[in-house]
Amino acid sequence: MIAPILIPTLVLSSSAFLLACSVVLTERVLRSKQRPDNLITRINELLPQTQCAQCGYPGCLPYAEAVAQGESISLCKPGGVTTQSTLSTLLNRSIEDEFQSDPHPPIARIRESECIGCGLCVAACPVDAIVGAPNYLHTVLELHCTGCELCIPPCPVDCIDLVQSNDVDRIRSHAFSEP
Amino acid sequence: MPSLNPSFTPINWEQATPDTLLERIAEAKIVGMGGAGFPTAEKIALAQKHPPNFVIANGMETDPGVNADKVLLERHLDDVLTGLRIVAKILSAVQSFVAIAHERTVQDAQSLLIDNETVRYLKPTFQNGAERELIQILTGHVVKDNSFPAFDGCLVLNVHTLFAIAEAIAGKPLTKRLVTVNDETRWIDIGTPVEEILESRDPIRVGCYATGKRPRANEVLTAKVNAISNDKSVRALPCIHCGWCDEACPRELPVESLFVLAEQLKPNLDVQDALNRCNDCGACVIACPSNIHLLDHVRALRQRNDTERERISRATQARIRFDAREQRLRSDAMSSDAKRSERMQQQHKWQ
Amino acid sequence: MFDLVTILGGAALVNNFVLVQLLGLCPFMGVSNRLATALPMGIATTFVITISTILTNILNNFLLIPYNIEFLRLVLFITVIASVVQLTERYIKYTSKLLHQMLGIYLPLITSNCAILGVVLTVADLSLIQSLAIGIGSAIGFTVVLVLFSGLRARLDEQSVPKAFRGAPIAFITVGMLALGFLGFKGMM
Amino acid sequence: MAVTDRPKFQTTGIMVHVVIALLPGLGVSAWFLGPKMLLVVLISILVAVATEAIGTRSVLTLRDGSAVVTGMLIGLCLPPSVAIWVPIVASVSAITLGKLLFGGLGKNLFNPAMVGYALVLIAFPMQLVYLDGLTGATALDVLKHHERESLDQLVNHPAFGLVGSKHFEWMNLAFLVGGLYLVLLRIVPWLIPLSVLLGIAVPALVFFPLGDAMHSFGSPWFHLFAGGTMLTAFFIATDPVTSPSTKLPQIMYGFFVGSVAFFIRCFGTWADGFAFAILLANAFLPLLEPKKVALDK
Repeated sequence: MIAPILIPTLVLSSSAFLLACSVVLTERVLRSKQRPDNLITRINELLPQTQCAQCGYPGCLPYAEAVAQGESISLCKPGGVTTQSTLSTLLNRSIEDEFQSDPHPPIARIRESECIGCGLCVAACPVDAIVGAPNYLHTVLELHCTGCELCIPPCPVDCIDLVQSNDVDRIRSHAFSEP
Repeated sequence: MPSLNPSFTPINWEQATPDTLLERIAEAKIVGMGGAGFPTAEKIALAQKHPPNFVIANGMETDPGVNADKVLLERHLDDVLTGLRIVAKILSAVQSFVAIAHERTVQDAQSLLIDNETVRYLKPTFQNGAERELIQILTGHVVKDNSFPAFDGCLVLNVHTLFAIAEAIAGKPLTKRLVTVNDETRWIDIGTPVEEILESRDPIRVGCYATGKRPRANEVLTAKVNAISNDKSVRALPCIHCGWCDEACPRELPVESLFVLAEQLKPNLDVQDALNRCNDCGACVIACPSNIHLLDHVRALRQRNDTERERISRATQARIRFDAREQRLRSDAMSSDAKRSERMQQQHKWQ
Repeated sequence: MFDLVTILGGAALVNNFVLVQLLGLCPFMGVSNRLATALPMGIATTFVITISTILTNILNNFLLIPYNIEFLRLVLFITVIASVVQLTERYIKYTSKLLHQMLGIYLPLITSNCAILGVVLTVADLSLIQSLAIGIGSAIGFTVVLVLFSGLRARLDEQSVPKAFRGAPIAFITVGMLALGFLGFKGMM
Repeated sequence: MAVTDRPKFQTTGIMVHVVIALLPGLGVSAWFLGPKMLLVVLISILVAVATEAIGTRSVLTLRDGSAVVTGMLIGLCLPPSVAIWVPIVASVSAITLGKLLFGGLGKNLFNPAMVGYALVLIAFPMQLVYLDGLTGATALDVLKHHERESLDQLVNHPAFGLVGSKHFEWMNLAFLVGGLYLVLLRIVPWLIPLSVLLGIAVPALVFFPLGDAMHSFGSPWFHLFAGGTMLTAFFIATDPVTSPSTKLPQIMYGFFVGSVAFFIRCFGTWADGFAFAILLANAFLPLLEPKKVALDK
């Protein structure tokens, strides 16, 4: 009498249980044999490496790790449209809000007459692009500055401002040289 | 016309020393008139440092519809040859060649030759017109991709440049040149605004319709321009993927797929080697049945790739400096901890 | 042996379940914009179909029919398919994180791919060999059409398509024309 | 002057030459199938041109002449016995679905003429069965449906002419002449027609001895000069937009078209499979020639 109810429930529950065990088992086996994956390094390579933390993460590598976990790909302002499109091509994600990026990223420049040589900006610069002896005027190495604006807040006399750099002189510097 | 610079006195090039000749060429500010516009004096000086030298007069006009060189060779063949001998004298060249694309002028030149000069007729295909291929055909020497002909001692000068050299030595500065304007060739003063030379509704191209570029705002005629022509690509039809541009390209580049990539307005770095091999000869533009100016697209793609490579090199530099700074901060922190713990032990010992 | 091959070919081409029976269209449209996602998806689906056809066939012939509890067929088969899909998803996650990112939601979505349930239900009563032939044939058909379609969409120039037809509409029209082509095989088997 | 061995053609020039090359075939088929064929062709051309003009809201795009060629091909494919509205439907769908929705000339993925023809063939099969232009139904149909009779009985069936089907062998000959004209002018790559004809001749050679007295697959000569072989090989398969432009893909593309058409003719239900073969080959094109496509764009 109870057979028509008992058998189906038994069959269903046992097969479901068996299948679940096989899934969990294979997952444990796979996780143990997991080979290191280079997804995070590949994402990091696409980022402009300004280490400017404008995306809310302390640097480009943390942002790359976040993107690998599913973070939005439109937070990198210096990278702008190019970084956004390369990330969307790599991760096959559609771009929600397309934003404009200026072709020439801004560069920090110290108004040397007002610089008191306190050196606070040197510590703040993520790529060591500011040089100067203590109590003497400091200056920004234009070739290496990424325009991350991290040196502006710590400056007590606020003598750093952002200027448009044009890349022409940079590119021409190594345009034609004897091999 | 009074010569602008009183010290531009004519020199008798047979007696003059190579240095005075070279100095006069530099003074006359002569630039390559074949299309590149590189300062000739500098090019000769570079070649001088790498003997043995070969001098080649390039009369191979492969641009379609342009016959500025042809007309010059018909009227001033002797001046061109004197210019060739001047350069040969400066470089004390081993052998000098004249490559011409029109049989008739080859016969006339034959009679005027002296000992170490040879004249060769070459079919005006894009292969024969390019500088490196010309050197290989005439001297058998292959210029490696990453080096320039001048570093291998080969000097290829356009016939117009040689004519300008002869004129400069004879005291006349370089003020005008032969330009083909819609299939009629005339002397035009260098510096005349480009719009005035060819009044036409259609937009124009500085240079022939295939290799020429669109004029910048109020551009003036420079020495390196050999033609002004109407821009046929205005009435361009969409690409029908017929593949004729691939067949026409002398360097067998995948022009059609370059065009597909260029149309996406995005940089694409994995076609960079093909872009480097393209020498802007314009054969694809001529072959395209839909009048698409493929060279514009290839140049735009090359420009986008350059900015993209610049951006990537800046990014890698920034990453290297960032990693170095992180490493330095970590080691400073560790060394200061080590010193502090050492002082603590010192303190401990004293108590 | 020859008729097995014709069955396989027939399932792949003649009644291809994407273009002729119009099954499994949602993963088909979602994943096919790039070859780099279409091919792995095709292979994953082939793997899922093969394994689940074998399991369901065995379950059906040795468990459901003897105890005549065929009504359980639908529920049981879905659990089998779901667990096989979980297997593939785990495998892909631990071998290539990038592929896992690229496929995104469409990987677990294979469970809801009506084509797989369709195939499994139709071949449940046949012998194991025949059901395998039809299963693998239809999976190969799915992969072939998916790869073809991703090639076509890559060639489609979104910019020149009229604004109203960009994206899905033009993709559906292209699928329609692909189906036109496949109708040529009608009646071959 | 730069030396390129191909005479300089504009796209308009190409289409004019294609139309000229089609004229002999048109003349012969009008001669055999009756003047109504001319009417059908004319209607398809006019409708195609009108749809393109309305679709792009400008007469400018007509100067490339592709609408005329598409209309003409559709007219030649449709049988003369067809109702008047059929070529209209075929041409309208060919131009709108086949070309304009993809973005006009050069952007379409499938051959517009074949899209229009296949659509009509599937939607209104009854219209296109009887004496069909492209499918050359007479001989091919006879071959498919009269399997019982032995081969020699077949041969003297009224539908069979000298080598191929009665009228269509001459039509195919005319298209062959027109096609060679295009090949000599280097407008059409010679590799595609050659490989299409090979694609149909080789399987025919293989299968012909297999066909026993009961069911003959037809000799290679028969298949070469029956139905729309020559028309497809020289005019439809060589449409530059939907055919490869490099050597090896052209061979594969042509052979694929020929062989699929042969198998549909012998095993499928359709009398002549060229329309479907072309559509399938167009679908394979991005994989045959990935270089023309930014696959991971």
